[in-house]
Order: sequence, then C-alpha cells, then structure tokens
Amino acid sequence: MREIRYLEALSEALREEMRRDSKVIVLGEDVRVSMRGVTKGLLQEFGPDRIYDTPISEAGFTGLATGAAMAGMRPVVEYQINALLFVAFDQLVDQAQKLRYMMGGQGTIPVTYLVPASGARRGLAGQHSDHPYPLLVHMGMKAVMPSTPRDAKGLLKTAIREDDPVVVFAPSALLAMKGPVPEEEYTIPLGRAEVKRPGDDLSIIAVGPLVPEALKAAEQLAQEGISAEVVDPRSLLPLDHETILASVRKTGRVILFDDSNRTCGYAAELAAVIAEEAWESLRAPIRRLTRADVPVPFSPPLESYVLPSRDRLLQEARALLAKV
Amino acid sequence: MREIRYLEALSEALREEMRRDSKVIVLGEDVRVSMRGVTKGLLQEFGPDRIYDTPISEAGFTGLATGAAMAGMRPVVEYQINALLFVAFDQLVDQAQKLRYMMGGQGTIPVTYLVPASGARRGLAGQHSDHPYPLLVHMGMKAVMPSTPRDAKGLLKTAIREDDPVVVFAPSALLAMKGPVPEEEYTIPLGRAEVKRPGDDLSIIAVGPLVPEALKAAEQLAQEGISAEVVDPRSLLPLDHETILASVRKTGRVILFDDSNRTCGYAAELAAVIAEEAWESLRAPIRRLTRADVPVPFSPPLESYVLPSRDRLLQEARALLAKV
Amino acid sequence: MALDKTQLIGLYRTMRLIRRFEERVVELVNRDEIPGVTHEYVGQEAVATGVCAALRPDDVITSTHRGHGHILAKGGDPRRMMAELMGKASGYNRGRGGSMHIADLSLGIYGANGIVGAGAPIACGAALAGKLARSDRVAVSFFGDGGMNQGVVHEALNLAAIWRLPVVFVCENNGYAISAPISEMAVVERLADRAAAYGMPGTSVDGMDVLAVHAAACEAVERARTGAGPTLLECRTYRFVGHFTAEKARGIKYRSDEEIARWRERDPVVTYPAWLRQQGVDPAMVDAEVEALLDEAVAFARQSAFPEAEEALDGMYAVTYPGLPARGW
Amino acid sequence: MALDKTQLIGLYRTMRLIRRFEERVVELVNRDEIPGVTHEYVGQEAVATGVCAALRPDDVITSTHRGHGHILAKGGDPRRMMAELMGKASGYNRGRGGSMHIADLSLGIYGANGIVGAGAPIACGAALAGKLARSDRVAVSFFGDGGMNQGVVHEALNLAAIWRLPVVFVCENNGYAISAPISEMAVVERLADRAAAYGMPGTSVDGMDVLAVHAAACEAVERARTGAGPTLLECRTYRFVGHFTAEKARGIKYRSDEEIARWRERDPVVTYPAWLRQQGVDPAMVDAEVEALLDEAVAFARQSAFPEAEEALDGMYAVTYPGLPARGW
Ligand SMILES: Cc1ncc(C[n+]2csc(CCOP(=O)(O)OP(=O)(O)O)c2C)c(N)n1
Ligand SMILES: Cc1ncc(C[n+]2csc(CCOP(=O)(O)OP(=O)(O)O)c2C)c(N)n1
Ligand SMILES: [Mg+2]
Ligand SMILES: [Mg+2]
Repeated sequence: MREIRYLEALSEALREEMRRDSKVIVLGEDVRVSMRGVTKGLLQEFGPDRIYDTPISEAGFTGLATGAAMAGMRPVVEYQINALLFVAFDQLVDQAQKLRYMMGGQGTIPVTYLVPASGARRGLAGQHSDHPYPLLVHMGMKAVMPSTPRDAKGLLKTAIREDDPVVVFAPSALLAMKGPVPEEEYTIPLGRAEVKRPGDDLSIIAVGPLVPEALKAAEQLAQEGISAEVVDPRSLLPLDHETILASVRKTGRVILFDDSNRTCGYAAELAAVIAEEAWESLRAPIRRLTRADVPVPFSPPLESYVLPSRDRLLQEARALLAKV
Repeated sequence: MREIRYLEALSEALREEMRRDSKVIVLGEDVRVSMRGVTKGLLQEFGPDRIYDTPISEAGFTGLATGAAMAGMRPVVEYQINALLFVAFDQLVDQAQKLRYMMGGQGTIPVTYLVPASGARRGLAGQHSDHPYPLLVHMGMKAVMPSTPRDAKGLLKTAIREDDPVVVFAPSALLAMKGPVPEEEYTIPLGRAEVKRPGDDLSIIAVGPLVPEALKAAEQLAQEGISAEVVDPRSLLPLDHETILASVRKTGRVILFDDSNRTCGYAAELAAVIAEEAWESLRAPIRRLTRADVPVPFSPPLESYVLPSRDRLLQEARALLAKV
Repeated sequence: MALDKTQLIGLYRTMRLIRRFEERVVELVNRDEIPGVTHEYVGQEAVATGVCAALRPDDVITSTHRGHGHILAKGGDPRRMMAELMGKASGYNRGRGGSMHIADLSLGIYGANGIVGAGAPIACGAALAGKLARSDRVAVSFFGDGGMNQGVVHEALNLAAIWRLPVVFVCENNGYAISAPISEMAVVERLADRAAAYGMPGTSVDGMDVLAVHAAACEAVERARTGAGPTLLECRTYRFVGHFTAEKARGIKYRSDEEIARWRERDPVVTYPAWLRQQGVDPAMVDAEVEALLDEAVAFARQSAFPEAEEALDGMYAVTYPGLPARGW
Repeated sequence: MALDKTQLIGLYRTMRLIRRFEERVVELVNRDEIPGVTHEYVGQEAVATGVCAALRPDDVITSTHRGHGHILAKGGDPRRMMAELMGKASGYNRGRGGSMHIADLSLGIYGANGIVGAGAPIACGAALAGKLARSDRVAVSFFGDGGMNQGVVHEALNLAAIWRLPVVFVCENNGYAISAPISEMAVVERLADRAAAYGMPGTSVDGMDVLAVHAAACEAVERARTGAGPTLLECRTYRFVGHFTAEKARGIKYRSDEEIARWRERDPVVTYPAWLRQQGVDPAMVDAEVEALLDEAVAFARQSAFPEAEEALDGMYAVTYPGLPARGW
C-alpha cells in the first residue's frame, strides 16, 4: 500500500469530502494560504465560496459555523491552536453541542472542528500545548484522536459526514508521520478502538501521539519477556468500552497512557470505566501515566519532565509486572 | 450555636473579608443591587470604589480581575450563572490560572470566583444548570464546593485570602439551607475533606449539594442495618486524598455521588485515585453515581431522571452490600 | 411599504397576543404551573412585531432569554409554546428546553438562548448558508442593550460586515441589563452608532412605535435581501415589568416609579390601537380572538402529557452509539 | 513634549536594540539554540519605542505574541530575555515561558501573551488597581490589527471607557494578521475610528515615524494620567519579515515583494538616524554599544544553565498543598 504523511491524509480526506458534498465548507484563520497545511489547494479547487479566511474571532466564527450547519451546510472549522477552543468555549460546548438536545431533537448540527493538538511540539509552551479533549468529552462532544495516517483519513471523513459536531484532534507530533493509506475510498467508524498490538501480560491504553510511543515500548518489553497489548481508543467519545475491557480482562493489568492533564483527564475516565466494569479481572492496581497538571513549560528539560514518556512507561510496566 | 442560611454565611464571609482587607473588591453583574443576595449591603458599607457592576462582558471583567490582582488587589468576581465560566473560559484557565507559572513564579493572582453552581434548581434547563468544576480542576484551578453554611463561610474566607485563583461553587439548591455557623472568626483550610458521618460498610463520597442527600440516605441505610460513611471532599482541588482513601480502606466499598457530568467528571477522578491507591482494600467494584451526560432538560420528570438522586443512591448501596 | 388595513390590524393582533401571552405566563409561573423563571416581553411588543412583520416565513431569527415575543411574532404556535413552558411532551422542544430555548426550525426560529449575545454569530451562519444556497433569505438577530457589550456580538457584527451577510442586528435597547442602566454600561448615547465601527449603517428608532420599527426594519431587511449587507437597528424601548418572574421576590429596585410610569404612557398595546381608531380602523375584535387563542393554548398545554422520564436520554445526537449519552448510574 | 538630544538618541538606541535583538534571535532560532518559534518585531520598532518612551517605570504594559520589542522598549534586560528564549534558568521566567510569555512585573511588564487580545482586559485591571491605589500609573495594552477583531478587546475598550480607566490601547496595525489583510478583515479604513463606539478618542498615526508615535502616545498617556480616560491609538506600521520564524518553511506568500520594498523604504531604523544626522545629531556610537550589549546578552544566555527538570512542578501556585500540582505518574 502507498505510504503518505498524516498531514496529507487529513488533506486528502478534506478534499475528497468537499468533492463529494458541495455543502462542505471550510472556515478558519489563514486557511486559504493554508498556514497549517491541511487546506492546501482548496481555494484553487473549490473557490472562495467554499473556503473562508476568518478574522481573529473564534467565538464568532464557531457560532457562525453552528448557524450555517443548522441551515444545511457542513462546515469544517480549523483552529490554529488548541487553546483557541477556550476562546470559543461557550459557542462549542454550550451552543453547538447543546442546541439540538435543548431544541428537543430538531435539526442537525454537522460541524467538524479540526484542532492541532499539541504533541507537545518542542518549545510551544504554556498556551499552545494543551490537549483539551477531556474538557470537550466531559461536555458530551464527540471527539476523535487518530494516531496513524490511515486512521486520520478515515476518521476525518467520518467526522465530516456525521450529523453532529465532532472534534478531530490532530497531534502536531504526528503530522509528519508516514504510514500506509488505502488508495480506495474508506471510512473508519466512530466508537471503535483498535488493538494496535496484541499481548497477554499487560494492557497499555494509549491515546493519540502516545500510541507510537507505546508501540515502541511494547517492542522493548517483548525483548524483556513482557507481552504488552497496545489499545488505541481512536474515538474518545463515543468510546469503545468493549475492546478496552476485553483487553483488561485478558491481561489483568493496565497502564493508561495519556497526554492530557491528569485530574479529571481522559485517563481518569478510562480508570473509572475499568474500575467499575473489569474490577474482578484486575490483578494489580490501575496505573495512570499522564501529563503533570501544569501548563507545559518552555524549556526542553522542563517540558520533557512534565510530559508522559516512553521511559516512564517502561518503568511503570516493569514495576507492574515485577509485583506479580 | 446560632443558625444562619448558606447564603447569609457567604455574605458574612465576604463582608468580613472586605472589612479586614481594603484590597478586596467585588465585580460582577448586578452586584450592587445584589441580584443573587451574596453582595447585599456592600455598596452601602464600602462605597462604589469597592464594588462594581459590570457590563455583560464576562471575558473582559474576568481578565480585568486578573490584572487588578497582579497589581495588588484581591478581586472577588461573582458570575450570575455557571455557564458564564464558558464565556470567560480562556481568561480563567488560560490566563488567570496559567500566568504565574508561565512567568516563572512572578507575582500572585489572588482572585476569587464566586459561582452559583446548579442544584440544579428546578426548571433552569440546559444553559443554567451546569456544574463545571471538573473542567476547572482539570486545568489546575483551585476549587471548593461547600455543603453547609459553616463550610461555606470558612471556605470563602480562605479562598479570598489565598494568593491564587480559587473558584467557590455555591449550589443553588443549598442557598436557603440553615445550619450552625460560629459567631467568632474562623476559616477552613483548602485540601481538607470532612467525614460528615462515620460508618463501616460503605463509603459514600458526596460532593456539594449531594452531601445532604447522602446523609439522609445514610440515615435510611442505618435503619436497614447498613453503616454508610459519608465523606465530603469540600475542597475539590486540592483534594484530600488521605481522608478519602482512609475511608475506602476501612469500608472496602465506595459509591461516588457527584452531580457533574459523568465522562471525565469529578467521580472519574475519585475513581481513578481509589483504583490506583486503595485497590488492595476494595471488596467490590467502584460505583459512580453522577449526572447523565446531557444538558439538564427543562421538564421536571426529565430533569429528575438525569440527575443523581437519593433513591438511586439507596438502590446502589443496597445492591453493593447484597453482593457480599 | 404602505400597509393595508389587514396588515395594520395584524400588527395590533401580534402585539396584543404577545402582551396577553406574557400576562398569562406570569400567572402560570406564580401558580407553579410553569417551572423555572421566565423573562417577559411586556412593553417591548412593538419591536418584535414591527421587525417580524418585515420578514418572510423562510427568514431566520435568533432570539434571546426574553424570547416569547420574537417567537410569537415570527409565527410561533402559542399552543406548543405554552406546552413547552409547562414542560409537556407536546411542547416545541418536547419539554427539553423551556422558556429560554424555544425553537421552531421550520419557521426559521433558531431558538431563544440562555446566553446573552450567543445568537448573533448563529444568525450570521444562517445568513451565509442562505447566500451560498443562492436564496435571498435574511437572518435577524435580536439582542438587548446588555448584549451589545458581549465580545461575540462585536465579532458577529464584524463577520457580517466583511462578508456582507444578509443579517439585520436588532438591538432592543430597553435601557437596562437587569439592574444595570445602559447609560452606565456604555458611553455612547446611541448604540446604533457602534455600527460605524464595522462600516455598516446603524439606525435608531422609537421602539414603542410599531410603524416606525416596521419601516426601519423593512429598509434593513431590503438591504440585506438585495445583497447590500447588514444593518444595526437599535430600537429604544422599555420593559414594564421586572427582569424576570423571580425579580419581585428578590426585592430589588433600580428604576423609579416615575420612569416606569412615563414609559407606560407610551404603551404600544394601548397607543397603537388608539391611533388605529383615529384612522377609522377598529381592531376591537382582535382582543376576543387573542383571548380565545390563549385559552386554547393554555388548555392544550394543560391537557398534554409530560414526556416519559426515560426519553431524557434521547435525541442529544443525531447519530447515536452504544452507551451514548452516558447515563449517570 | 520637546525632546532633548539625549532623548532623541535614546529613541534610536531602543529601535536599534530591538532590530538587532530580533536579527540575532532569528539566527539563534535557525541554529536551534532557541527552541520553538518566535515572532519578530522587525519593521515595527518605532511603535514600541515611541510609546514606551512616554511611560514611567511604574506604568504597566501588556504585550502580545510579538512582544520582544515592547519588552525591550519598556526597559527589559536583553540578557534575561535572551536567557529566557534559550530556556535557561536565568531567564526572566526561569525557562517556563519562552518568547510568548516573557514578563517582568518589577518593570510593569505584565507579560507577552500567546492568545491574541488577551492582554487588553488585564491592562484594564492594572489600571483600575492603580486608580484605587490613588497612583497616577497608566497601563498600555498593545495588540495588532488582528487583535482588534477579538471579542475580549471590544469588552476591554468598553470597560475602560465606562470606568474612565487610565489605559492607552495601542493597536499596531501592520496590515496583516498572519496572511489575512486587515482590509479584508474589517470594513473601516482607520481602526482608530472604532474608538467612537466606546465614546473614547481614537488617533491614527504613522507608525514608521517614531516622533509622531511618541507625540501621540504622550498625549494619550497624559489624558490617562490626568484622569481623562482611555484612548485608542492606532499606529500604522509593517512587519518586514514573516509572521514568525517558521513561516519561510511553510512556503506561503501573501504580500507582494513590491509592497514589502515600499515599506522597507520607510524603515525607521534607517530613516530616523538619517533625520537625526540632518539635525546635527550623530547617533553613530549607539550601534557599537548595542552590539556589545547583545554580545553580552547572548553570551550570558549561553553560559547560563538549564533549569533542573524537577523544578517544573514548582511555582504554579503561590500556596501549595500536598500532591499539588499533580504529577503525571
Ligand atoms: C453571557 C451572559 N451573561 C449574563 C447572563 C445573565 N443575564 C441574563 S439576562 C441578562 C441581562 C440582559 O440584558 P439585555 O441584553 O439588555 O436584555 P434584556 O434582559 O434587557 O432584554 C443577564 C445579565 C447571561 N444569561 N448570559
Ligand atoms: C485568539 C487567538 N487566535 C489566533 C491565534 C493565532 N495567531 C497568532 S498571531 C496571529 C495573528 C495576529 O495578528 P495581529 O493581531 O495583527 O498581530 P501581528 O501578528 O500582525 O503582530 C494569529 C492568528 C492566537 N494566538 N490567538
Ligand atoms: Mg436590556
Ligand atoms: Mg497585524
């Protein structure tokens, strides 16, 4: 199969969906010159009625997308930074996400939010390195975080076709990653986790940019005689409880490997689900390995210290197995 | 001891702190006439330099409070609705909360945010009934949710004196509640949970407006021969892990009774902490009893259905004990 | 646009309907037949009436916390509104929304909104969609003088201006945001003057004069419909009653009795029919008609059933998945 | 305010310092000695210089993502700035902040900011605090033409206006928000005209002319200091280089070479010293001085140590508690 980059996979998905459905329009800052690369060539192919450079008015253009969606369009809104979700927060979680329910199920709000999730890329510091998916899923918003080019393309296409708001987080750290992507049309459904590597002794539930790290760690652990299973939820809401619980039931041990803040973070949710549903199968305490609850600091040694790393994962895995 | 209402306790705390420290000022919508009751009489006592009616500009006046705090004031900001935190979200979690850290520890930002947390009071519906504390603590912001008049006064005073941003959630459902409040000066420290009722068979960790419900349930359970311990975290961040873990270690069973959304909510955090730290003591799966992940619906039967209730708590408690 | 007799009477009918609807709502809230709080439109009837009379059924509006008047004026069914207010399954939102969220997408009513200013960008989006669909549909965004100070309203005004969207921004300046007088919350005397900041026309009209409002709205709607871009239309009006039904209980006072009395003299539901009679048009039969309609609406709402509790988890998503939305237990 | 020779030379020194600081930063980013991205102030030097020359040390500024120029002009130490940019413990923020967060509260520098417009209300707060402390301190908020369209800036302008806060809002209109020309992002030709919406004076000056900026800033600062309220000061300027150091790599183009060349002819770091020489003032010695200062700054930064990794969990709170902030493991 041909290999393309994660960023190209996103681009392809967007282009294909714009060709497929003339209701798909794109809004965001600097999307016409394509500052971030995903929207490259769209202005040329689809013209100015389908792609809009917005003023620096995130709440405004987020709300505008909601109204356009209620009136039949399928807007894709690109944010330049993860933190811009904070600026538009009310329009996201209190309007776009709630309106359909509050209206008693009238209408649909098919908007896709494309967010460059932090990797964190080195040196972006406190206000450009957040991973705010726990905040959005807490408020009931559908969200995905693909970890491979193939998943990125398939999930973005699904998100655009979904008749509800969906946030697609694209980790900066993965944008240059190459991987196999089918040439033929495909989509990947929401709500399906994928076992990225099977194993028996330990489940590592890894999210987004940490999936490749978890796979490398599993490789290393295999050499040490530890068989780790790596599960990628891919879809954060809806979450595929079954695949995750099946893994934990099989291995009896779990590390939640997630690059969002710890308190009330995504790993907390996974831990709660497992503690409720697979408690009988657990042979060791659940372990969370997350970001520290500080803004990401700028200086490289500080930055590395607060982010979850493969090294710490290896340590945790060994410690967990040693306890047997 | 004299008994006063929760709302009066908040009022007293604010008034006392304003008398004690001339740097304490109050900002918010309709605080001069005191629409919500907490700020009653402050304009008369302290004059217009200490209490400001703001335009409907939540991001603006939240940011203004940050700047004033950096320059030496101790603003108390009142929001009329919980959802207004969404409108001001960037200024809260990305500015006020982060600035000190990002500046390398320069300065202090002593702001108190007073938020009428939803009870939910009957009929306030989707945009006036949120309980957004999980979002704030996820971003590292200190937060408290007192469940009695005594705690309300003591914690609000502490919050105002704290040299960091602190959110004080005051549940609408409790504002009229009467309870004993010392006449003499006292404060209650952050980070200290309180066992509101001791018990042996089961720990109920209840948050905010659910604490009185949990106490009533415990009473009922006692009559059925089940001894339930009710623990109130009071301070959501910092969280008193020790008191909670000690309770779970003693009883071996736990129900997390929390009126915020379920996914990545506060009960998820509590579950994760317990699953990590007290796993060996657990004699049954952890149970979360939370809100459903929908905006609070308007119609009374719908509203009751989605909110955590004493009846469901009783059912869960009985089921958990029956499993022994 | 010269109005014929039927239209002139129609304006009165709408104003009268709003007034009496609101008066009944207050009674029902006080009798606890309507849960929660409601924000009455009493005094401001000429605004919604004059503006919506300039609209077509396929035009869109976004409304506010004080939405009953806008919704009635845009053609909302009083029966389904009343049922919604009582939390009944036959209500517009199947009981999910209540006063602050009533919507009827089929009539272009994109919802009341509990967050001040939030509807403004949503109206812009509806307008953009209309433009892209090559329709000449117009979107109207209502908000108050208080809403004028919300950041998102500023952003919406600018977005509409730069993209020449067919939007009419109607600022209902009733002088107060709850207790806060606009004279202390903005320095400019005419809020319509803010339009200049976006390079769009701004007009200020007497919001107690339904014909003046209507004329100004027709002009703004025409501009929008013909592709000439958005307008900011300030309607100077007043609410005769408290901010919401709960205000009385709080015992707060921020307006003098004289001020209220002065504005009440200009009550459009009184002065307009008086003027009509001077013109030889007698709108007398309207009152009974309206009363009958409202009797029926209240009866319909009362007779309707509450939704089943379990339905509370339906309809949040257009596309659902196992376990979504999460139950709390 | 007539400037004496030392002051005139001082203006040049500041501009030259900013220019050369930024040129060195670009080199260091390209050599990977500075992590992340930086936004250069090249071309806009006359703005920060002219404005900050009108300020006292105890006056406050809030800055932007493009903050180096403001910070240097307000008296920031190039050594501690450079150390911060390299992520060193001796940096202004002990390595926590980097380019977008440099702050020095002791100099009234309330921080660069990674979020467009976010500093505007913070400046208002500092101004209010000054007023309450009976000081005549002034706060200046810098933001760009792009920032002018942020909701929170609108809110801040209004807050400052209604409370007559001693704030000067400096809109640095360099014509673009990244690739978006302000001519497409706002309809009004002069952004200063938006001041009228808040009932405050708005002035538009040539931001390539340091003396013009300084004169306008002095007037606005004087207004603020004497309790006459805020001003919106638009400075029309241009950035000579990309939006940020990473722009080149992205291969995007949105400004013509001619346009850039035309503005470069008005380079204040060239035209102003030429004018000075015409006045018989020779600022030649400044260049060497600046170079020495920057050599020292770079050397200082290079020699400084990185912070200890474990320090990453310190200092988030002024008051800490066990387990706070949570570690990730
Ligand atoms: C963003 C926001 N802030 C505050 C509130 C609380 N609130 C509800 S209505 C209102 C006053 C609104 O004033 P205005 O816009 O003038 O409308 P009016 O009530 O006068 O019709 C306020 C402050 C809210 N609902 N949303
Ligand atoms: C609220 C917000 N939106 C978007 C961005 C991304 N961004 C950073 S700088 C910039 C352009 C800013 O333009 P302007 O305010 O004119 O300042 P300039 O860069 O021209 O100095 C954008 C869009 C951001 N940092 N914050
Ligand atoms: Mg009003
Ligand atoms: Mg600019």
